Amino acid sequence: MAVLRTLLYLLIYPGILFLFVYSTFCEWFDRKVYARLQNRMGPTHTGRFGLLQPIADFFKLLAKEDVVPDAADKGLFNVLPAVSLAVVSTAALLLPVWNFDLARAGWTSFSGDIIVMLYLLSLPTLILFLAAWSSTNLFSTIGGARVLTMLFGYEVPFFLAVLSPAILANSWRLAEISAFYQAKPLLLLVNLLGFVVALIAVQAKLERTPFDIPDAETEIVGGTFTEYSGKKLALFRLTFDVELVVASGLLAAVFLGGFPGGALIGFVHFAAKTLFVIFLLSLIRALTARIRIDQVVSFAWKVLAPLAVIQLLATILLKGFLS
Amino acid sequence: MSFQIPIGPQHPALKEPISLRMTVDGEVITDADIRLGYNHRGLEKLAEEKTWVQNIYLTERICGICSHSHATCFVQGVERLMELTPPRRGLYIRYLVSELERVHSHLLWLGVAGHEAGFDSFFMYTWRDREIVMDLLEMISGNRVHYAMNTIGGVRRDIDAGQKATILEGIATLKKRSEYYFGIGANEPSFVARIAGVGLLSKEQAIALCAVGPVARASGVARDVRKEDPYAVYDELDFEVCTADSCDVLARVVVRVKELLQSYRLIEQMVKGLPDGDIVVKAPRKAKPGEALSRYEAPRGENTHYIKSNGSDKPERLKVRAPTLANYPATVVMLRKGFIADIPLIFAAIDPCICCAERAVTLISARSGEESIVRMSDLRRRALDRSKYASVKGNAVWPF
Amino acid sequence: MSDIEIVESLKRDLGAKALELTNPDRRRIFLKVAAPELVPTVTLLRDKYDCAYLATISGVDKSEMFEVLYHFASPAASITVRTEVPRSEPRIASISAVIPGAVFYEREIQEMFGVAVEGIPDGRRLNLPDDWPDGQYPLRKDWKHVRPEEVIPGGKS
Amino acid sequence: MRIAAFLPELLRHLFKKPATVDYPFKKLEVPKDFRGTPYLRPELCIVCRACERDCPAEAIEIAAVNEAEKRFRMVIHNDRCIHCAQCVDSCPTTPKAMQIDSLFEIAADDRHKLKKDWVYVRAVMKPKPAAPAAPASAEPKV
Repeated sequence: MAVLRTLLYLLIYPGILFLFVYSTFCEWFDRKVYARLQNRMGPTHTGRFGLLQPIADFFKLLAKEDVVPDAADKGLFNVLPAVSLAVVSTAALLLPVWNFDLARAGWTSFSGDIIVMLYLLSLPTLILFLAAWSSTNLFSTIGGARVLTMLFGYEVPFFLAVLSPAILANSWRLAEISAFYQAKPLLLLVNLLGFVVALIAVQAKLERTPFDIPDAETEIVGGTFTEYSGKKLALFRLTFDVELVVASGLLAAVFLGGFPGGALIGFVHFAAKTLFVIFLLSLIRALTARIRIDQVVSFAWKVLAPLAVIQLLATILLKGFLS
Repeated sequence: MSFQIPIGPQHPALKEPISLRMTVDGEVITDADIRLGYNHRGLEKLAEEKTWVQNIYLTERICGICSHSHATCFVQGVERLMELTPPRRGLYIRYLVSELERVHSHLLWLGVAGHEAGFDSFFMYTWRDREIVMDLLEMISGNRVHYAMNTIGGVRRDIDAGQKATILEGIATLKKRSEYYFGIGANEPSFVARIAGVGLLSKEQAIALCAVGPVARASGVARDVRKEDPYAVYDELDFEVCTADSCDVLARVVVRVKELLQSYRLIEQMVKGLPDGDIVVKAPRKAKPGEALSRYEAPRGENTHYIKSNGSDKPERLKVRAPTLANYPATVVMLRKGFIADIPLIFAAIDPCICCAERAVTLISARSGEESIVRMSDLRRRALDRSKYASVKGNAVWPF
Repeated sequence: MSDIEIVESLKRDLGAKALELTNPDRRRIFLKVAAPELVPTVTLLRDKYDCAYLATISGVDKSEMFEVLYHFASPAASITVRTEVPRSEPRIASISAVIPGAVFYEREIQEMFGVAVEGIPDGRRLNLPDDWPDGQYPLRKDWKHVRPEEVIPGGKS
Repeated sequence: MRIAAFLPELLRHLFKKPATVDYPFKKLEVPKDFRGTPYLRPELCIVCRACERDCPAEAIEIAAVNEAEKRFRMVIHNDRCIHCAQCVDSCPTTPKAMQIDSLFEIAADDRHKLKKDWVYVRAVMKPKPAAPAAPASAEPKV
């Protein structure tokens, strides 16, 4: 029975199948909002309101010819898309929407799971760099270098911003952090600055405008994905979709008060809050132009990092004041 | 680490094939080289085999965006050779279309600049509003791209009172929108960060390298054929030559937006002052022997056509100089010391319109970095080999 | 300066070197010089007549001779300098030292008419492909393009 | 410089009708003077060959089928046509024997399908001389 339960958990809900459906829905939402902000239609014809368009795109890519360049490091090149999808799916299992039971810490909810989550969210970036490097294309190589350069910019502010609510809640477990803020919703306002910093950092992590520098198509063709095609590209795209869900879920859990109310109402909270975060991310995407790599790094260190530090200081001071 | 990256002949930032060879050191460009010829159609040779009338449409097809410019430039020259004076109403309509074309071209460019900088919302909105002027052009001429308004001795289609009102209405909307977009372009921090101080071309360099059009004007060179050599109706109209002094891509944006506003003024003057009368005079089939040099300010800069006639119904020689060719030497200078990320913006800032041809493809081997020139036949053979190795899927069948 | 003043001034400056000086149209001046006088004339035009802007260089095949025309423009007038080189020995001096922007047009003249430009800093082909045979100059009148029979791919033949 | 300068405009359009048209399902109207595909009204053609001579793309071909019967064959190669409508301007008859329609979805999967031909007897010119080849705008008849 336990085995069956675990299998169900991994494969159906909230495992692969659910993640696939929900992340493609989120992609549809993102695309539709982005299109509407630009006075366009967005996906329209596949399914009702074009809801099935991301799934159709996914299967279309699966059916396409899969080209592996002669000069590529074949082992890495082939295996990395699957690894990156596995990593972000694992991160998804740690979200406190399916494991909200505070009393029972299990293998998907334990003290320190927020650190594991941050670690798992950093991994796809490194995988992208490896993927770019192993395809040995000039444009990919430049893209890979840009991925790493950017990582050094946004990662520190992101960590600082996400950890300060945890410090205030005095816990390293996502479910407990959520529960803390559900009990004292007013304290959420303290973390507003951190939320903004984390939002911008997530935008950079997901490589969306203004931080789509590693795959800026007008500059370096496909950037990191130049040589990827067919199934592997489909997996990478799915990775980004799942990462979008996980990152917005993480922000919602930490900054927006989590998902109270058990499995069902909690899920409604989850959907509403992630879509809200995705809407904000789409808005940022529509509002800005792509900036240059040197500007990203200087922006991250001159603006984002100090803001995150201020947030951290404020949190620590408040914590001392409260106790 | 210094290496070469090929931008083009096929590249997402380029709408037409051209090869830019960049030597980069990390993210910084140390040297640039331009290779042309991917779009060469032998047009000047072909023009010698076509009659004057046929050549109007041939020159119109030199470029898609500034189709009216080349045809007008050619027709101006031929009218000089044939000693024709087109009726004033015809001239007004001809240059009305050319100003509308300038509006459409500059709005198009503004959108492209936004897209090259990754500012897709800006691109979508400017192009949405560009539809207004496209609709006006469609209403006047019947088609969106090749207006085919010119004929030797005048224009082919007249405009009526209702159309005049529609044009004025559309221009009023566009004026408001252009001012708004100028505000956005000059205020959005991420966009300004990308275009300010990028692609510098000093005034001295612009003069020495014979830059034309908005590129020259953005470097402070007030070179505009409409003022220098006012052809046809331009000496009767009131407008200013727009220049900027900051010499970068931002200056080119500023110049183009200012020119948009000047064009709206010109269009209003032309529509309101449209004289009565015929729109065309009958043209002979043959031109007297002689030569004419026709200059015209296209949206991208000066068009120069040198036309030589030998007395027959075909030109002896037609030399076409499109503005983009004049701006290439300046582009190489602008690209140096820039970032890789600036390549599309700097290159787009000259509003390139590429027309030239080559039947060889340059491949860079990923392993050795060696370059090899592959002839078209070899390439075709390779493609055939490739299809042999690929699994046989049979003929593609349309699933529905 | 009006057209007539420019023509008079050019006559004074060039004297007998100006083989032909016409003003067929408003703001159009055509000046003919011998090939060896080209670079000094261009320098004079640039320095005294504000003709730093070279619009283009065109060539015309006149069977015995090649005519090479340099279309300059100043704010006052468009001055075209024409010169002729014999078909048997087509060579001309480069003006790129005086007008740096002339290189592209000189490359074009070189490949299209086979007029060798001496002293050009970058003598590669401009438009023609790399595998274009040597000695074929498409804009010469004796170079004929035979249009191949139209073959429509696919469908019934 | 303003942060998020574009924000009001974007949010204003969030719930507005999109500016784009759902093309293959909905179509915009074609303008009055649209230059579509040329076609011949054979009963009017006097075989002056003005259109053949002026066509920039050499898309019009007129050949005699039977000289004695004054029977001719005109082929319009629509795969070469550049839709400039010069043939309509050049046509000296009134009403014009060359006409353009306003169809624009004219793609075909075979270039042969685009070629149109007419075999007809030459029309006799009316006693009144034809109007001069003034390039007045020709009304397309659909």
